[in-house]
Amino acid sequence: MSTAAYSSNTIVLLPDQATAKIPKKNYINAEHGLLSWLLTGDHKRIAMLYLISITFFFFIGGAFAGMIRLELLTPQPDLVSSDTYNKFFTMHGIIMVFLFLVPSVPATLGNFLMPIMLGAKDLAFPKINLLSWYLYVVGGVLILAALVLGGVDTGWTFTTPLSTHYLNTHVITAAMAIFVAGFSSIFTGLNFIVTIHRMRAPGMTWFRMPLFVWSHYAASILMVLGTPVLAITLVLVALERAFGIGVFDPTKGGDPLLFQHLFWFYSHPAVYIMILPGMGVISEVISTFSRKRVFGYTAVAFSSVAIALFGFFVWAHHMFIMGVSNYSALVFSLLTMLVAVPSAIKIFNWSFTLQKGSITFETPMLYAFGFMGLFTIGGLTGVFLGSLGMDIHLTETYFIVAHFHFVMVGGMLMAFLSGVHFWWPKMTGRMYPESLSKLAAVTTFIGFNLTFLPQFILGYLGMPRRYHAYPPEFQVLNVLSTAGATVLGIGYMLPLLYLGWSLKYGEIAGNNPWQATGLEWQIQSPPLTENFVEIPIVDYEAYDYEWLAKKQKEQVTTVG
Amino acid sequence: MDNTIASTNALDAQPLMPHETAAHEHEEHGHVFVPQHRHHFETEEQQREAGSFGMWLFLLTEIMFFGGLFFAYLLYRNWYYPAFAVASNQLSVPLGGTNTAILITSGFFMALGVWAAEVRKRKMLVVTLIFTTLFGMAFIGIKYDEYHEKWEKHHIPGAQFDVSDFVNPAANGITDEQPLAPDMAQHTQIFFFLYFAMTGMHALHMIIGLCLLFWLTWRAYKGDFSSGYVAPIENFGLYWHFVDIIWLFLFPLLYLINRHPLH
Amino acid sequence: MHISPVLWQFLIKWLHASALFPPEASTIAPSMDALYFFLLLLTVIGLLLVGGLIFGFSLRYRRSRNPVATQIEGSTLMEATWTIIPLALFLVCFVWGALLYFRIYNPPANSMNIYIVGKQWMWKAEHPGGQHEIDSLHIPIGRPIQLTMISQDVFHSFSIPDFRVKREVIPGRYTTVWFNATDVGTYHLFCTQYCGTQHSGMIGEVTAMTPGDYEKWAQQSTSGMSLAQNGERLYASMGCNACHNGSATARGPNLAGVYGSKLTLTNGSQVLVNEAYLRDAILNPSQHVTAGFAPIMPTYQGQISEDGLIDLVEYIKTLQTNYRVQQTQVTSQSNQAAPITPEMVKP
Amino acid sequence: MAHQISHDQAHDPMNVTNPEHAEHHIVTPVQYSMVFGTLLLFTGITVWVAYIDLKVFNPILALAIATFKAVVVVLFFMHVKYQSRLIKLTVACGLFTFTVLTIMTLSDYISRSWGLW
Repeated sequence: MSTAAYSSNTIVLLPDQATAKIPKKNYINAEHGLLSWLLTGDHKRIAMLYLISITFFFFIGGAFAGMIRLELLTPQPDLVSSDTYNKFFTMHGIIMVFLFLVPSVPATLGNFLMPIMLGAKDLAFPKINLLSWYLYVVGGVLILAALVLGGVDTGWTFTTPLSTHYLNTHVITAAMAIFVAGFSSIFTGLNFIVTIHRMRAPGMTWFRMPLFVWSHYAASILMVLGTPVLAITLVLVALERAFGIGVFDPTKGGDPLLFQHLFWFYSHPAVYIMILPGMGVISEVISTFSRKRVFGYTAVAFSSVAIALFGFFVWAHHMFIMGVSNYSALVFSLLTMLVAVPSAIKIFNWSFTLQKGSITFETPMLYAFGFMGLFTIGGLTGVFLGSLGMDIHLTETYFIVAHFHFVMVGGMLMAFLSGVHFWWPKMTGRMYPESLSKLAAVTTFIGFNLTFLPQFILGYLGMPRRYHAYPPEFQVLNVLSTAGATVLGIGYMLPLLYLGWSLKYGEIAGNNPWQATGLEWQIQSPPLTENFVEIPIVDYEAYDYEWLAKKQKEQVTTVG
Repeated sequence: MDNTIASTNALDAQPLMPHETAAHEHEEHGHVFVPQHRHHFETEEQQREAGSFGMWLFLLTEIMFFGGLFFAYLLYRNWYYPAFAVASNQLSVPLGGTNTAILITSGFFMALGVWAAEVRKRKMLVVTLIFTTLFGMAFIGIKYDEYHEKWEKHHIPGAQFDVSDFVNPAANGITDEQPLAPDMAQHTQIFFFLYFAMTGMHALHMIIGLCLLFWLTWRAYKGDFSSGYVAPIENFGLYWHFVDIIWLFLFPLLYLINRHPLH
Repeated sequence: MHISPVLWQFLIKWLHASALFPPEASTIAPSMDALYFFLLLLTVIGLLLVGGLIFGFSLRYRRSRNPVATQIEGSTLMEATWTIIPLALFLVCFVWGALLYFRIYNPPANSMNIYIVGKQWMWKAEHPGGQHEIDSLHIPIGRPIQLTMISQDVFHSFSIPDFRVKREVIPGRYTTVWFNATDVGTYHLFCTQYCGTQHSGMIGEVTAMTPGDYEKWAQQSTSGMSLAQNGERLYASMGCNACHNGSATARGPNLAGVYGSKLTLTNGSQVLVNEAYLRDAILNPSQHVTAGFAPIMPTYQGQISEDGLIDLVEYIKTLQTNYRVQQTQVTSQSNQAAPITPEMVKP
Repeated sequence: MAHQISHDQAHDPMNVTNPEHAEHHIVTPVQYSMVFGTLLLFTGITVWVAYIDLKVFNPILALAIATFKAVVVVLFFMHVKYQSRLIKLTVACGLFTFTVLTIMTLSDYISRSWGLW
């Protein structure tokens, strides 16, 4: 194992690290001018466009979260009026779910890395890829329009008949925004599936693909099959609102539960659309920083697919107390328990990837650890809610708020940041400041727990969600939560600052700063527009560190 | 099944070939060059299959898109069968039937068009595309006529929807219908809403398709598809046939619920 | 570490006000908490396991201690282990939860029924004795109480955390939930389903009293007319008895003793007549035509409020004998309610 | 869908048969015309059948005919008969998901009337 030892000990000695400099020709300086970005077909540039727009909306959504926490600092409704407050949490929900979480990892990291990981020059349909970014932007603009015109206060779930007959805010605008944004994610998913099936380099068999690709594959299937149902549902809501017809209106013979069935048929799989890509990131990071093949590669790969499959069978667990027949509640609860298993499999496989590894603790790894911890809590509290009896008391309280924030923020956002830090050198060619980013990671972790752990207790005490004012005995916990939110906010601001800084002043990264095995690390960073000088022939398994060691030994000897 | 044995030359850019041979073959004749061939595809074959697979995935989303509507229809039809039966009898079978025939014909010409493109007959292709367009437009025309009739009968859901035809058919010159109880009559509105939602969505797809057809016809006329590059025609064909299929289901579900006398 | 005096006061206040868990004030609460603690235990164990693995491996196999990674493919045995064990545990949670769910949503037969009407943004409670309350609910302890709930507009959700019960209040449909309060006291009543502007204002107080106190309260706060009597008035004024007059030649079926019976409809189907059926038969009569009658009854959709419907339903429930029906006709002529008969004012 | 495909790969590492690939096959106008005829014929049949009273079988028959026509269109007009296994799976996948939507949701509506709740 001397070779392995050599490679893993001597990062700095390696040629491309020692003489690292930003390559003269790369996708960033290939063309110049704003237009060359806005009309680009290059998946890497589109990924960058996405990264910027997503960050923009993330901070808008975050601002709303901040306002919500601020209002909840005191029991009285003193900061803003009830209507304003309702608009706040609605906007927070819509923006964070449809404009941040759904496209977050797939559209940025996925867009950037998928073709490279498969050894392709680009996604299958570059124009459609660009189109989906423009659709995203249109959706975002519509949301902002709804916001400027006076906001929406349906809650992100658009529950009928409230949204169709009892509100006078800009529901239709918001619905159309989500409709458009939905098609953006459909096209992204479609592009990924085709790329994975059709664009793999010679030798890149299904079981040589990085797990990042596998999880994106699963997520894409959900995007393609789930999103259109949401689209048509929102169209129906808009029509019913516009013409006052009653498909969802009980007084006219419609069934309001039909809306919820159709809505959650997408919106539950959507949860997996959001989390699966994050899981992919974690697989890459954990493996890289413990210099070890992911434990039980096939199990992890198939668990992604299993999640995608079961994901379609459990949506009604959002409606246990909403008047679905209790028999079907029984069925859905059982299936919900089944879908929890693949996640458990993943968690344990990641844990055992560490075993006998050679672990270092760079920032992405810290975020990854954060993900595993928080996602474990998020997942297990999901079992609380999946268990029928418990759900009666917990649903529609802060417990459920805490639960999905643990999965979405504690899970997905941690994964997103982990991924951004991990591939930042590849995307920009420069390193981020290590110590500062470690600080950010820790801050985020602490802030997050301080924000959302109290909400579990609040939930069990019975504090309902979406409450503008609350009984005074809940105040202490809310104060804690708000305090945590402040810390969390700082934790999210830091990366924005130092990553921006590193664009110019960060040290040169070189091709493979982490000594990772993925194809993306074998090419220059930032990559060429074509990604590869010539299409690679893949003759090694995924996460094959011996192969890497051998390759580098040769390099060193040739360079001398 | 002639699709199982795949040829092993590099032209169909198989991801999973024995590596070395793959490598060499790539060197030899990796890049056949034709104008419409995008740089990031290894071969045109790969591009073609990618294209059609992409189109199929898109149709997949379309299935689910209409799926929501079809489910709503299924549910309310079972809940309010009498209303649905009577309301559907207000639709004209001759018009609907003609439209079905027209759409099938249009689809037939589309299929011929694909063939014409495959065998590189430029004139033939242009002609078939034009026929496809004409029949498509005829369909839309008849649909408009039907909608217009509904408008005059106040059968369009919303503010000015009027149930008198169903509460008291005889008075409105509808002789062959039993009157509905007022509460049930109200539910005809749900039928008509679903009718307009489903056929409307379908018509929308048709119109989009027609716009594309104009464009394709123009390109076909310029001879873009006479050199063996058939992907756009093929994929549009898939879309057009899918729209046909939707109608094949809409016709019996909406027009033929209960044409035999009620019991 | 140093805690700011402000925060400290908060802590004190909170620890006095309520602890980490809400009080157990109903017979369901203890079993709910039992399941909760079980799940909590599960979570803690899982967390410790994962955390332990991460930290343990991180320490043992950190770069400085273990410079060379040993590649491991994986192990089917271990995969099986952490597939089967979690699955088994989750299934336990499923069964346990299901049992609890069925218990909470199946009211015992002997329970006392109170109607709840939710509307933007208030709760109306209607006791059989004709006591009406707004945003508050008085109940006796020590006996099962069933709530029959319906919404006039949008989805609401009726939640009493200290009783561990909650149920969606749906427009156009009765839903039920039940509880058996154990301790005297006042408890929070929340609307937990977002229902528009004043959602957070749609709260109230549940006052659990000893049966004796409840009797007293019922006496004081009765409106003098029981639900059934209101229903009788409505029944007369809407002219229901024009058809449902119990005579042999009546155009509508006789309603005496119809409640709780099994009806055969024109389409041949058998239905059990309960509150929900009666309500729906008034609003959508043509879907509930009793065999042997013509579908001539007009719909009362939008003409009777949910309260009115409740009154009617309660009245029809009291129509045990044909005599009562005849009496109603008299009432409708000499437009005054029948004298309160003891069996009607049920506390 | 993914499951299936990856299984094929798994059993077949050297990938002698590639389920994702099919030779380009050209359907002749003759076939198209036959299909065309069939479709028109069955359109007629479905209308004719609708006017006969078959009780519950009316909708069933109508749907059966519609499905048959759809299948014909898919197989020949849309060339699926000559497409790779991947495309066939894709089509199946769509129908499968729609079935899930229908069955699972109906499970609620049907069992609501079973009493107790």
